[in-house]
Amino acid sequence: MKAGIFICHCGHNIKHTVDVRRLSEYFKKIPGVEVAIDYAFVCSEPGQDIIKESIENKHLDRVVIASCTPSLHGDLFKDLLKKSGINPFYLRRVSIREHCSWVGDDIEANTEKAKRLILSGLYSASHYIPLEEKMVEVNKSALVIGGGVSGLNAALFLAKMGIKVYLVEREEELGGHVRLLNSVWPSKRSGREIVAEMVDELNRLANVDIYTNTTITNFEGFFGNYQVTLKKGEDEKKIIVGGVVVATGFVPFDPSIKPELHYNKDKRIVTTLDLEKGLETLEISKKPRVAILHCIGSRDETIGKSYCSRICCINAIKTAEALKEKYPESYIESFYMDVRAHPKGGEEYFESVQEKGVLFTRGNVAEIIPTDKSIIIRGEDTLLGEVYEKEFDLVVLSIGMSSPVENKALGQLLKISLDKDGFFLEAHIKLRPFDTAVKGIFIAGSCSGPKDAEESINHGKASALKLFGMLNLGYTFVDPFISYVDPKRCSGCRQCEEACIAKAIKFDEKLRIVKVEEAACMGCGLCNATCPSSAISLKGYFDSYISDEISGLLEIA
Amino acid sequence: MQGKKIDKEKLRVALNRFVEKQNQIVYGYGKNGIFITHKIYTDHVEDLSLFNPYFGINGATFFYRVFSKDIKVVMLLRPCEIRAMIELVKLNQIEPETITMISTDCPGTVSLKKAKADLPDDFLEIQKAAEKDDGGLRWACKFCREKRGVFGDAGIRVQEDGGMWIFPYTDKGSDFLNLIDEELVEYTGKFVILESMKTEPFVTDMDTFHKDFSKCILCKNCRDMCPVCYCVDCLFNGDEYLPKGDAFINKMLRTGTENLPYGKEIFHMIRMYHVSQTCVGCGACEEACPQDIPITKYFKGISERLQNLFSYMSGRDVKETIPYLTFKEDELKDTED
Amino acid sequence: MSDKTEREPEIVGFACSYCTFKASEMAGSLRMKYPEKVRVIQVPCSSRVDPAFVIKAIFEGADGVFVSGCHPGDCHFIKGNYYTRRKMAALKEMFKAFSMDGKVKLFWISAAEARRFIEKITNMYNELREEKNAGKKN
Amino acid sequence: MQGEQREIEKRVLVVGGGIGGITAALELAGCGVKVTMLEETSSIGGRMIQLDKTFPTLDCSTCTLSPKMVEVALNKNIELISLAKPIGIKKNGKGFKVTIFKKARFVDVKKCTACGTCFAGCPVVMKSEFNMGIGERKAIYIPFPQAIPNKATIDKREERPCHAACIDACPINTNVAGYLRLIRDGRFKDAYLLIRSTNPLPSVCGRVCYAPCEGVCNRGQLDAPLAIRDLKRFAVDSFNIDELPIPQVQKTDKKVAIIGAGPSGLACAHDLALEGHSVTIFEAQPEPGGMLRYAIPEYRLPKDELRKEIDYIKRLGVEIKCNKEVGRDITFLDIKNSFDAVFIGVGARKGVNLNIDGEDLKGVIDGIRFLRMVNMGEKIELGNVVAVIGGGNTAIDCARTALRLGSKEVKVIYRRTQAEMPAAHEEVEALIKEGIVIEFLTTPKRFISENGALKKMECIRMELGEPDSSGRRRPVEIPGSEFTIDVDTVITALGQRPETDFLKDSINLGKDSTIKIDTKTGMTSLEGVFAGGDAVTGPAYVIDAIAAGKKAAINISRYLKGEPPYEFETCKAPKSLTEKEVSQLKEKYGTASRIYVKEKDVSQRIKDFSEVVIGYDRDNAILEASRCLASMIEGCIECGECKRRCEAGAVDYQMKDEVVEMDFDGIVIAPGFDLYDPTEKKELGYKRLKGVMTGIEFERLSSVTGPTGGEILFNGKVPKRFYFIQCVGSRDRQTGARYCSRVCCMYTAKHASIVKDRIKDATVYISYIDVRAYGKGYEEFYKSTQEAGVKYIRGIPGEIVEGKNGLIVRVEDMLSGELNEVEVDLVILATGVRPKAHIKELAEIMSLALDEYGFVKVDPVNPSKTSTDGIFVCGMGSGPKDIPDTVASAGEAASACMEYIKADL
Repeated sequence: MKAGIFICHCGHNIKHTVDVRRLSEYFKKIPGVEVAIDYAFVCSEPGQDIIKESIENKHLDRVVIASCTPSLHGDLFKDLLKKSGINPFYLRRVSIREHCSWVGDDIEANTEKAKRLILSGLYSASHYIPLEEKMVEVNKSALVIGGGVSGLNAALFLAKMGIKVYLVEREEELGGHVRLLNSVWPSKRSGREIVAEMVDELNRLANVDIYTNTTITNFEGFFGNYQVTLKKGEDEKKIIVGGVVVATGFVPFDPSIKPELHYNKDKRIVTTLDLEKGLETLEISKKPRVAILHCIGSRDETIGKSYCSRICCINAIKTAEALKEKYPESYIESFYMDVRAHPKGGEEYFESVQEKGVLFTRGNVAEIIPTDKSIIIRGEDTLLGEVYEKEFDLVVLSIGMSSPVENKALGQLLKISLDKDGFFLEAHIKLRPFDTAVKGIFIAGSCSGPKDAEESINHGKASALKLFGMLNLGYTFVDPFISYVDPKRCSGCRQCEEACIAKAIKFDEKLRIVKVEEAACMGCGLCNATCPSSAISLKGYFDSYISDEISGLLEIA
Repeated sequence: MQGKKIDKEKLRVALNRFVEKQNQIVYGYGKNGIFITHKIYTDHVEDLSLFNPYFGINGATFFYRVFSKDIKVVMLLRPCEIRAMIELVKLNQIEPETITMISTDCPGTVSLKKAKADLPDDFLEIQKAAEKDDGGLRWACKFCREKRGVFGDAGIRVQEDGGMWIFPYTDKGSDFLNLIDEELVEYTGKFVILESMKTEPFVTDMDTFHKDFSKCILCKNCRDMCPVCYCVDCLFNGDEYLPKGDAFINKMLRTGTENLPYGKEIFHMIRMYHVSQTCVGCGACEEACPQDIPITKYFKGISERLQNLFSYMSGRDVKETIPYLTFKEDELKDTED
Repeated sequence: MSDKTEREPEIVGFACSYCTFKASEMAGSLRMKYPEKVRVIQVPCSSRVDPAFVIKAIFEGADGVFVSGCHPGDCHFIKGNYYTRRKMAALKEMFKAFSMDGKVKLFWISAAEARRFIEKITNMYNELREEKNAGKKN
Repeated sequence: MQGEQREIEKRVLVVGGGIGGITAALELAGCGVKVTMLEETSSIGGRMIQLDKTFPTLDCSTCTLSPKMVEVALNKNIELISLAKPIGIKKNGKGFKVTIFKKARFVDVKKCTACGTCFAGCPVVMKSEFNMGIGERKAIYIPFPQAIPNKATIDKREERPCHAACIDACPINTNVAGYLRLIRDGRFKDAYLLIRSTNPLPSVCGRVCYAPCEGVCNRGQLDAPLAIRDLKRFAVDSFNIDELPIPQVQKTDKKVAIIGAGPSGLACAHDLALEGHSVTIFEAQPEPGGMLRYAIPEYRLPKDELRKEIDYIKRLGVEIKCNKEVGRDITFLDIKNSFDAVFIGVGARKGVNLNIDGEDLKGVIDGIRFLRMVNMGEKIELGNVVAVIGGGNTAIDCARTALRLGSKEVKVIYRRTQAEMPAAHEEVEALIKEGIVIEFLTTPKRFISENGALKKMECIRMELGEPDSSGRRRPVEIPGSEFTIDVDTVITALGQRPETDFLKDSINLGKDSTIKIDTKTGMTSLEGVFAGGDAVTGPAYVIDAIAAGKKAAINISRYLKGEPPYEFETCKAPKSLTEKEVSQLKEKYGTASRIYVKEKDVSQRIKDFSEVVIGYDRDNAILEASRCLASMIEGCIECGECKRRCEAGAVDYQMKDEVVEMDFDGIVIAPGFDLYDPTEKKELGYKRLKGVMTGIEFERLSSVTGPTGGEILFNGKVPKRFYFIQCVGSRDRQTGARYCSRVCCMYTAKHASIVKDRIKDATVYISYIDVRAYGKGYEEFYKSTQEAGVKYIRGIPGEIVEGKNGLIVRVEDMLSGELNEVEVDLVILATGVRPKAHIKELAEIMSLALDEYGFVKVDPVNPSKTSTDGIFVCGMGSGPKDIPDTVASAGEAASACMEYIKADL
């Protein structure tokens, strides 16, 4: 090893409380250290020149820079090493500013601490191996699972961007639930029309293959190269795609789960979705008394659905409006917990329907009693504190969204997780709502939780863009800090495989050892800490690196 | 619980039915001169010792890395050995499909290092001998957590009167029981060994540890003879924890270390952690130790404490996941300091 | 070392790059002070910390070791810190059996919690210092 | 496969650096598009970075967002321009030509290392926008530690009205504007530390400096100059020097000897000690201080004040050896040989002779000697009539001292007129006030004795002739105007010269025994030997001596390190205002007369040697300091402190705002939002009642990155009773916002749960209309907040009034129908979302249609499509959204933009 140590004064910032001169003198005497220099601003251009010259003239093969914290300066020094002709992963940064000169007052103690810190960096660096950022080719094709508005928009976007798209839909027809809607709020256009436009556009594009009535039976591989088996009837087809957008949507809550709602037993009790088929089928008088019940299948712990379905308040308002329009003399009363008219224009919509004469009563319905004449509804008005009992001719259940049961199987196949409600789990609820833990697999629309049409479109396009960005490169760099298996050391116990969060470790049945799917590895190092013989280890954080770093910090030198 | 009442002969017949077939073997104990040791029966079972008063090595140590599916094996071993086998199955070191593991109630053992010759192989007699000569019982056995044959595919249990029963625990176990000419009946009797032993959480301190291990010569026999130390290449063969050669000289120069062998505490502590969830407390390590260090006291004590943390018991059930490989979101709230 | 000088404990910490290490950087840039015998090793995720490192550090002279990661549920690698928690729970139990409670600690410190970082390590330092110097008297 | 990223040769402009803009930019850059991001403030991060935690996971906002911000900084496809905004857009085919206004940062981002030295020294304290005004920042600042770009910014808002001539006039360039600002702001300790950072003897200068700064003070052109020296003294007096910490310095192994413990020697020693050198001072007198100790009378500079200053220098490690006269007790060469460097600051202590008859008479005494004797406490009989000859400060000091020693009649004899007097004019005024007469245009001819003692002095009148070499008109005797006066004692104070005989063999000397030095480096003809002060220049002022000592210290240190000497340039000449400027400033700021410092009454003060100047009280000091023109402005006053401190040389006051034109193929705007200002809702008492605050203010108060470090404190105490009010400025026709702001329900629940988490025994109420917990995990969060014991009350309070022990909230619970009065400590208003103020401006230049509330109008099926083709909007720009929705909409906007620019690829 021929190491060069460069100690930065950072003006006064380090020099003020660390005896940098003493450090450079000290390190000059350490075996393996070819150069030890302290300099005012190592990051400045002259500072960089000193490093470059030292590397070139003294043929350094390790560079230890003791300065500010490593997260500053980005790739500056790495690029410098590259420019100077040595592997950039021979660089070691040691923080003696944020972690030393700024956090202690005593020069003696700080200097000693800095010495230890640099020493441990040096020991650690002595084990460094050259690393390479490996490139893997990426298939410019995508699988979109689900043909609702989310999936359609994802497919449309990707296809327009020149990506080969396979759109797979379980049902016979594309369009998902939006297709069933009479009018889509707030545009008030028919769902069929909106969907038809999208499907037409999709059909015009050459690079889209649409598979309806199709399911996915097998899924293997890693980002850039997923092998997928599609099944339509008895036919199986294998395709290779670079990445996936999952947009499997939701299923409407089935109120017959709650027998007390008498759904499916009494024709006068219908759901909001039933009414989307049109009000013509209703057998009611011109002056009907209608009750609309909110939160059916939402915010209901008794059936394990504690979440809010986000869309049903607006649906309820929309239904009330439609009924009021058709039956101007009707009496409509809506029973709610909270009116969540949060979407843009929702509040105004809510007000306008109230102005049209629809009553909103706070308080959930306790009992529904169908009689020959009418349906009696009992409950408590929590605003007035009164118990009411009212008669109605029609009861509309504003139903929520449930997760499709198929999510579970699909999740296992794709190795993506579900949340407690059976929706797909996003990598980060706030900032990475489309990402999953698996590279190249994105989720969009209601499959990750209830969303309205606008939000689903947003999701479809946004997740498609993310995938496009990754596919468009044509290749992917495998982060060099990924796990690596020493085949001679591996005992094939598969502990790492079991623990691996990214599911990037595969067992080779023949050799009885594991191997790492480099494109999938996230680089956390959990496998390394799990393997008792460190046969699998994380590049950049090898046992030897950390182990000697510990020694450097503690040894009395 | 349904089982079959058996005796040695009935078992022998059944085993012979099994072993007579091509590529089918029985693994158990048998007389080997004046001692009883592990023995393999390839075509006929004659002098099988169902119970073995001697402990030399853990039987699982031989039988790990059994990957061939061509040969069928029936094993009749002590609970600690079957538990080690089960851990090794979890650790993918054994392909269990063709292996039927039968655990037998264990009367306790004496160390082969210092045992008398010609001890009996009958359960109650061994027990009596052990009671008589308490000092003969190994430490590991004295504080054994689980001597009942309740592990594996089937278990052989001993009644108070010395009668024996075999109970199937899995389909494989039932298959073996089918070889025995006896009806399955509901068991109502009372076993000799009734329940597992509760031990106090192990506590020691560093001074005692240093004292006990000061004799260690770092021969690593304890590791080599440990049934659950399964790695093909041990971490301690590298320089990270036990530097050798140049690495050692460097270390010495850097730290002024003078003591040899260097790093034995680190070796034992890290190995203790490594086997903490898989250790079955059999005491094979101590048997292997040329320096008579009370290794088992530490390894068994620590591993039991650490397993209790996750309500885990090594070798209890092949379906249980080793605690370090899984987690619950809502647990160990007080781990954070 | 003479009897009069107070002995200072040496502490080695393993800090996750995504949270605690960031907090330590922030503590630095806010010029918060902490004992210089506390030194931090950066790891990509707390789950990279092999308990063997902790053991090694203790036997090479550290008086205390802490492992610090993101709060449960916040892991950059989604679940890594849950594994850390299990391993550290076991390791702490082991140290407890050796009557070395308090030598190993697990912290959850997010990137914004510079103050918490300082509090945690200073407390640990003070505890160990007390213990170390109390032991000397006996 | 290619090694380089396949670029899409398209450029997109992203306006706004909040979470929406960041997401859009990263997404586009991820597709290989070149993105330019404009952010109006100095750092990206937007509102989200101000948040402490985000609902519903309560994970830390900083932790989740700052990696994204770093990504923006590191992404090679993103060019981040902070402090910039678009000011004009022209359609250019499918693309756009955008005019961008770039505000000057005044800090070179390439050089700045974010070390923070600059803001530690900056004297201008401002409210921190990041902390919603709850905390403070400096005029040069980094808004928060995670800022991107993490570079300092100078908040310079207007040009300084004056030229800060004070700073240029001061030989040591004291940051006068800076410390006056700090005094104005009541930050006296900071003012002291600022003064102290360049002046090692501030207490001395606050008393006896001749204040060249005041002479040039631009305010003087308006009405009267600032009382700079007196204000300095005020700052010095308000701080106890014993509390000044001893900085830790790295010791070098170099030894420096200083000859003379006068102002130049002390200053030099002080600065060298701070560099880590060992310094030994050799002083001939029994006590250190030089002229300060032995020439300046007690009533001007109490010895105690001087001693304190010198004690501090001693505490820095400087050794002062008194009673060691070089040339007498030790040879110069001995010193030269046993030290690595030498500084000579022996001053000019030898009086100049008149060279007239009778000068050696008893009763004729040299002024400097006279003062020294008085200062040493020796008893002197002066008699009743004393004449002091000379017109310098020494003459004045002698005269006033003589008066205080009890002489009945003290006269000053000066050969020119008052205008030519070198003494400080206020000294002359004080002298006259004390009843001392000055005989101008008079000079002694001879002293006449009687019985060997002085009795009379013969004088002659003078008139002024041609100017001499000093520029003053030469006095010429008027023949025949001789006259005599009776005197008991004559004190001659005609000037001094250095005593440098001990050097004459080693070093080249100049005129009047002064030491010759290289004026650029301060070194004498002998290598390693430096000199400065009166010994070089002949008699001058304290501050000049200090300056000389400081300059010498710099080059001595460089010499010891083997570095080439620093060549000092002559100071920048102080500038005056033009007449036009004067009249403009008068109009703008009016005039205000100087507040004079209090002095002791004349009749009292001449009785003893107690200090004449009493000093300012706090209020007058602030009042006087606030006359400073430089303090009239908001923001940076260009005092130069940051520039002086920045070792990287990053500060550049000369930077100018720029306007550039750039071409783009598409535009995404992420303008963000403002929050409703609830002041107009009088019944809620915001800004009127203490304890009523908005949600975002509470956010900063509770944030771990906030001013209290996460401790919830109100008036220094932990509040226990909280009342949150939702829908303030949302769903409210009165305030013009009928819409729901979508975030307030949840952030209130978040605040409530944070309160419950941190203050276990807190009572928390939340008033609401509907709880809109519609997002993923929100309902569960709402539930857990309720379970934590937070009380939800349906109904919005009608009124908040002040109660005995806090605030009283009057609310009708719509569920129970009861009218409640709840007493609480804090009321937090969950204020709703408003369109960003500058959205109008943006809409105008981009021809975007806005909706009735002022959000950007979009089509629900194409949620980012604006009325201008090619411009897309995301986040709160088109209406209220929470963070996940903003991220989704930013992704959608980016993809729509991508489609737009890709269409012709």
